[in-house]
Amino acid sequence: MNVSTIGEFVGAFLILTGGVASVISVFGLLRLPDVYTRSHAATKSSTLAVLLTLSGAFIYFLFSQDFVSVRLLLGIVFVFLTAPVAGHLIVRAAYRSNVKLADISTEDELYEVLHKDKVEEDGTGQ
Amino acid sequence: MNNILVMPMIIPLLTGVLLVFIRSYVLIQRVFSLVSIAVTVAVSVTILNLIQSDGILRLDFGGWLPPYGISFVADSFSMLLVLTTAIVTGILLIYAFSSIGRAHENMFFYPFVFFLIAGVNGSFLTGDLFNLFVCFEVMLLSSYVLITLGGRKVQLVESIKYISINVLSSWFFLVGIAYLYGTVGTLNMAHLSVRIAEVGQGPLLTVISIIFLIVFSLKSGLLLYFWLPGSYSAPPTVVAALFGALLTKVGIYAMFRVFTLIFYHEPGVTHLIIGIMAAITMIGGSIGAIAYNDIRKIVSYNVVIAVGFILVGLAVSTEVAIQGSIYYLIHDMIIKALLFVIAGTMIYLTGTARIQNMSGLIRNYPLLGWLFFITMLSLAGIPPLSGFIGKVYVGQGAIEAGAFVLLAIAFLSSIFVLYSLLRIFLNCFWGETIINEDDDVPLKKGMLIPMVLFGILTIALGVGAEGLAPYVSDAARTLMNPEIYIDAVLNSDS
Amino acid sequence: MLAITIAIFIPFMAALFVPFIYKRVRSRNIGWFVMSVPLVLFIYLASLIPAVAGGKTYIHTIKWIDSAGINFTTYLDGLSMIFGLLITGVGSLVILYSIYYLSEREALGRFYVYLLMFMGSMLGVIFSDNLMVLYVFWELTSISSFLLIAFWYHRKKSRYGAQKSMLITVSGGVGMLAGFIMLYTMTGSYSVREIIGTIGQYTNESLFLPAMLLVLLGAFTKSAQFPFHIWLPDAMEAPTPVSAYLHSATMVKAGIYLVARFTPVFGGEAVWFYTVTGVGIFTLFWGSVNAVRQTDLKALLAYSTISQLGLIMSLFGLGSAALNEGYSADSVIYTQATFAALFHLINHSTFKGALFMVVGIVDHQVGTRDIRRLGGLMSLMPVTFTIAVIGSFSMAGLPPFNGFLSKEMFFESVLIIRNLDIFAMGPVWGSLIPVVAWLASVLTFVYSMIIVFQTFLGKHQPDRLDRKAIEAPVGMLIAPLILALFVVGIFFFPNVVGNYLLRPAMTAVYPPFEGAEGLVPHIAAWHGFNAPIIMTIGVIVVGALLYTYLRYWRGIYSLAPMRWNLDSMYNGLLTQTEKASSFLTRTYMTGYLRDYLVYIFVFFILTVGGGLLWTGGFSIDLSNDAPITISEYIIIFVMMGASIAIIFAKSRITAILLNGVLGYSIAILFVVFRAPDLALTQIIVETVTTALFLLCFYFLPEWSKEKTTRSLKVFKGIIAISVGTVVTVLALVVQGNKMFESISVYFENAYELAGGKNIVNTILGDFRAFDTMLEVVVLFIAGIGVFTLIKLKAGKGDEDVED
Amino acid sequence: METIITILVGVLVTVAVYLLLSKSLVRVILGTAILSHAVHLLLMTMGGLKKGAVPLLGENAESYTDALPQALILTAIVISFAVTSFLLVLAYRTYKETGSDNLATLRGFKDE
Amino acid sequence: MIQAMLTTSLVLFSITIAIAVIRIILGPSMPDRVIGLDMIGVNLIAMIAVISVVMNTKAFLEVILILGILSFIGTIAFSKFIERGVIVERKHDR
Amino acid sequence: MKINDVILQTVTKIVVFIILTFGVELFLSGHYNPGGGFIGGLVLSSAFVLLYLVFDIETVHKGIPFDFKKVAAFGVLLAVGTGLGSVLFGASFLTQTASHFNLPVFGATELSTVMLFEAGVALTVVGVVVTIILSISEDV
Repeated sequence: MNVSTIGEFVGAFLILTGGVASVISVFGLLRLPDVYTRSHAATKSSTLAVLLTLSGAFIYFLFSQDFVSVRLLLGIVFVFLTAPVAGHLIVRAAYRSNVKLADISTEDELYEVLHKDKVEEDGTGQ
Repeated sequence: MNNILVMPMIIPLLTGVLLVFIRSYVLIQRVFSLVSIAVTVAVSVTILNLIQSDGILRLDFGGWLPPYGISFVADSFSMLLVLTTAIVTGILLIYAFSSIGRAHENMFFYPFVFFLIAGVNGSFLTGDLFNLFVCFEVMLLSSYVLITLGGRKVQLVESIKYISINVLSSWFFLVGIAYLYGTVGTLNMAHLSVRIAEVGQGPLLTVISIIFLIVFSLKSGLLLYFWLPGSYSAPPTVVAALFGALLTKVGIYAMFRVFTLIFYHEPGVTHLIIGIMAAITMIGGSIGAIAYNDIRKIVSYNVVIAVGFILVGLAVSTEVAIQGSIYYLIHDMIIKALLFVIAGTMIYLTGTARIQNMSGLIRNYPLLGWLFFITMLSLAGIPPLSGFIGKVYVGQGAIEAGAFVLLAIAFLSSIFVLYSLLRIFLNCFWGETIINEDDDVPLKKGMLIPMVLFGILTIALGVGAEGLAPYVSDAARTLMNPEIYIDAVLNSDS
Repeated sequence: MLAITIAIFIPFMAALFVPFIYKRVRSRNIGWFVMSVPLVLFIYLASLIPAVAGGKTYIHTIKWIDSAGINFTTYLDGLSMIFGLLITGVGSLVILYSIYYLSEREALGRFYVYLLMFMGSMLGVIFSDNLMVLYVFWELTSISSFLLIAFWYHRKKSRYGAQKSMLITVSGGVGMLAGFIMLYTMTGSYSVREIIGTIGQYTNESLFLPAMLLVLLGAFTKSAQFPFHIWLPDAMEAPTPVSAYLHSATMVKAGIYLVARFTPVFGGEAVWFYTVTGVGIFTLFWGSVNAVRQTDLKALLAYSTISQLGLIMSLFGLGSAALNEGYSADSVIYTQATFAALFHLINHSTFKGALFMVVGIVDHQVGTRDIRRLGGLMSLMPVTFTIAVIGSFSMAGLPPFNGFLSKEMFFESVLIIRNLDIFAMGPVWGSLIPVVAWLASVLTFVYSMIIVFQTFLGKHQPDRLDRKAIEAPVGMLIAPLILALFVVGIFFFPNVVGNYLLRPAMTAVYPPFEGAEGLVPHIAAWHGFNAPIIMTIGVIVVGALLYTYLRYWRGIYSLAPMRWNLDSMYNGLLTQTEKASSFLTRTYMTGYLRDYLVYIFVFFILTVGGGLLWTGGFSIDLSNDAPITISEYIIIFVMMGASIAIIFAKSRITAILLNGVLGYSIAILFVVFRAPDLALTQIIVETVTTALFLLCFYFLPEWSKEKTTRSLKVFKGIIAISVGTVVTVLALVVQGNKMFESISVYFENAYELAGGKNIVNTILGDFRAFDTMLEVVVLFIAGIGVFTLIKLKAGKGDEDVED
Repeated sequence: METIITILVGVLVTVAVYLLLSKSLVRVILGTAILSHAVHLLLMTMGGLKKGAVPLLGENAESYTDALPQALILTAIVISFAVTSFLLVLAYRTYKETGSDNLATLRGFKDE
Repeated sequence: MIQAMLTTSLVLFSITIAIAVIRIILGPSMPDRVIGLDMIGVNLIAMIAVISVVMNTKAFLEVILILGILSFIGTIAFSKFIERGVIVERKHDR
Repeated sequence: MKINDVILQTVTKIVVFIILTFGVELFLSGHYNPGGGFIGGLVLSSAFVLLYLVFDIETVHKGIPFDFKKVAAFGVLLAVGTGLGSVLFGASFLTQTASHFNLPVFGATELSTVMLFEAGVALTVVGVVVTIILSISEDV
């Protein structure tokens, strides 16, 4: 067992972890009660999953081919940068398009803020 | 290496692109487009004569020999069509100057026409099946735009059908290419022919050939023509004339090319089907032509009849019949353009398309009336106009091959053509003059001149048919002997 | 001889000049210029008579479409000489007549252009040796006739008549064209002379009979033979000079000419004999029956023309029997019929031309042609009356007019035919022909009498006439007088005609009989008290009785079978065809995209799927399949699921999302298939497409639930599944039948050849750069197209024309 | 692999055809989009799947997968993109002009 | 061993995708579906990475990056559509 | 309701830069690696799409004031022009040539007409995609 094999193994292991994380997160997507909670599962844990996988792949290539893949790194950065924003946007859209919260939700603080806003907006001629 | 071969396609293409830059200078656009068409005509004539002296010409793009690269192959058949296309377009452009309107001219009308021509000429010239698909798409996309240009309700509604059906037919084309590539592993038409001849056109290849038959039938309006009357009666006159003159012809060309060059081994199946389809097309077209009182519809169904008639030549597949088809093809391109232009002008003058609402036009527009009369006779194949010689040859071919049913239907259909147009002539041009001389719409010179040119062409083509004879017989000979074509494409010293 | 060729073109040339001259002259004097044309030609042709009578023929060829065997060959022999003289002679007289007949307010320029066009084409028909050139002129005569009939195109009836004649004659012409082509296919020549020379070896060919029938179709339609005669009465809407010229003297004789010309080709065949004779005899009979009931003088003359044409036609049929066995002393006797035909042809032109002109004069002078309003004009228009008597009596077959001579010969011929023992001619059929011929002659007598007596005798009814009846101006009377002189003159000097005109013509019709004894009989007014003269007497007696008691038996015309009318059949056929076409076309041309797509798919399933089944026995060989992993299976099933779900998607966003899933999954399949470039492209294109969908959705309504019946859904499903299955099965078959290595191995040397390591990219950028270039153009067109589609909107001003 | 992909192609075609036969214009357009997916896969399959390495010469493999169909598909993708975008715009222009996206009512102008 | 791990993770990712598709089909709300698509996009990135590892090729690394970018763009487009219907605004202050 | 999504806009500014760079890279490396004119062009245009999505037409137009129709037309001209260029040199239409140069900054570089051709393709793609999106969006 030399260094490269170990490296490859680590990479593969990270990938496998990513896979498991992704399955877990998708169960969240399947089981959770409303958009907001599902979005939590989808964007947060699956981002983790993909990060794990990409890092795994990076490490694998690093060790098996001595290849530093700038693209993979960029990809990691990218997913890091965009996935949360995407999640944010969806939830925002969901809220603005009046998707109901799950029945078990207890609070909706934004509701009042928005409705106050609305009055103001009308005043400014929007 | 014959770079001149690409010119009939590249000149229109470049013209189109350059015209985009000078969009707002209408006058320059007009002059430029006429000049470029003139150059195209000159180039085509040059190539046509080159072929007579040097045999089939070939241009390998990028210097890659067939079957690996794409080649343009020009034989008499394709060049005749290219030449006719250029001439017809040139004349139609003159008509467009005075009829299409500034709004269209500013909205890239000329570029689209030139792209259309580029696509059409490319389809005539290419020697590669996939490139044929791409050229088709160039042509189709331009036709999509042209048919919608102006955005009237009718245009939009009809174009949806036109586009959807053509998208479907393009899809079939790709499917056919996929299958063919899967079985034979090549795309060059000559190479395909060689490989298929080598293994024999088994049932599988025959079935694949039927897919191509469907594709080209859809494009040419053979049997699957139902999209045609609607979409050809929607766009402005010039566009309709371009379509009527050119678009179906490309499908017909492709059908001739493919079924004489590649899939010619099983005429008992493929050519029989073509024959049956041609017969039904002629019947359907004839029926349609007399079913309507709308000039545009009548005229469109006449396109359908002609398609059936031309393909009788392919169905029969004797050298004489194919000669006839080629003559008829050239004739039809010219005369259909004229027919559509006249019909459009009539609608422009009267503001209606219904024959009951027009009458006595000949009093105010005598030249228009007589041009229509000539058109009518020419379409019916009455000598000595251009339709005659093609009709004779096709008939002769059908008789030689013993296809008497086809012969009967083909000849009967020309009577239906006559009748359908006679109705227009009798009702619209003759009869009491409804509009009096004061409030009639003046017929612009710019509209009349192109019509007269077409009229002269059809007479000249009929009387001077012998002038075309060497080209046509060479074209037919090449089509009937695929090895000539194959040899020209696949021998590598050129 | 070039002059003959030029002769054909002189009228056309003149026609070109007429409009210019007419612009200057603008009066009826234009007619004098026009008249000079046929007159000169007539004189020229007449000058050739002696030579032709001496057996000389003239031939001249100009190459036209040499490659198709179509050359401009003119040929002057006895047969064409007769016709040429008729055309130019009657032509001159008709133009002379028309100068006075037509008012100066009419579009005289146009009229003479048509007339000259017609004259030229008619000369073309008779002088052409080449069948195709003959056909060219044949159709030109139809066209000029069309134009002349509709000379007063603002009249509905004129247009109707023109349309009818055009349709019928052109249809016949088209059939004839097919016949000509068949002849060419058999003999390899379009030249009549060559065909006559070689036809002997082809009589057993399968094309021989159809060719014959088709040529006859052309002849019959042109010569208004039953049942194609219906156009002729309607053609009488033309100005009377035209009727006199085209529709009695010349154009309708083109069919006769054709039959005569082709007698050496087809003559001697039983089918030819029976068809020509039978149709001719029946037309003779039917025409005379119908003529009697007419009240319009011109219509009466039209039917009488039909009848007379039938007579001539039948004579040619009878005469063809002579050719059955070649020349022999026995068979030459049958040529009498042809001789009679040619003779009657000339006679008919003279007396019928005169009669038409008379009717024209009457119409011109009193404003009506209705015999119920006419009567008692004899004293008011004595000259006209005289001419009418001459013409009618000649037509009725009375001496001392030329009609008597030819009618006698006709009777003789039909009697001779009883002796014919070829063509399985039994005594019944043999006797039927004379009986019918005799009956028809009786009726001919009756209507001839009607013309004379009901117009010129009886009570004059001035109050029912438009104008006061006075004799016509001299100019108008000259032409019919000349014709009347011929009518009488020929009776007294028939053998001049026989020797100088008919002899060479007979030689032309019967080449094998050249110089034979008895081919040109001596025509004598009195030839003994024999069967024909008895028949003639019978005709006169019975005819006179019938005429006297006309009003008692006229009632039979209103009987059911007589009302049965070919005209209404023709009209019904047209309207029914139009209606049926309209119905049929509207049934399948629904304008609904779905229907059209269904047609396409059904056609695809039938041909391709049917082709698969029909040829059958395809091996589907899956052994070459690449391995597949579980994850790939899952992805593929996901795709299937997603695609099927699209059908059931309730909102368009869901559908687009699912489509996006499909697109992305295809990208991953591309990855699996080792196509990185494709995967890249697919992903980007998919995203941009989705964005476009979303952009457009803003403007489009949410898609509504498809409200369709269950059966429609099932139907759609069946079509969809069948198409899918056919595509799949065919693809599987192709999988198992890869016959060649792909050419793409070549591209693996991309680096050496094109200096690139990405094979796909080198293909796109170098090997098949042309595709890429065009593809860019496609994209460009689409881009600009979208721009124009959005920017160029239909303004209020240019709405659709009324639909 | 080829078999299952071919079947997938069949399923896609079926779905697309079903959509093409709809009344709604958007469904039809979607149908054409799916049709093009199907034919791309078909072209790919016809060239043979997984028969070699990625067609990049730097990869140092003995054999490469068939690159020609890939080039063709690339062209086809772009073309179908062009057509689809045009069709989409046409659809919405038609809707704006006629107020309907229902093909059953967009039958074209009546003659009589 | 490594192969097995990689294959397993591939299967896991594809299962994830399958479930996400189920979520897209079921909905119930639009954002749910968009989340599903986003999830698929992200997982496809992972899958492609694994496939690259399995095939031992660098050819697909561009695809990963592109997919990252474009699933982001797609999500933005969808959420904007859901939020306001129009996804490209003409003026700044709307 | 204003678009006031600071998070999105901030991230976009960075991301667009990355995409543009990457697009150019893809375009340049096309001959050896996956990429090329098409893909490069598509990536570039997707960057524009992103800009339009996040900002608005007016703002973007201030930053990039091109007439994209002209850009597309120029692209086509370039693509066709390279083909014609080879004709001028007496080679077949669309013959591509390449030669190696030693450039000061880039070192040994291969410059080929393919590059020009691909540049034309890329420009067209960018031009067309943006034209389409702009045309539709402006038609509100």
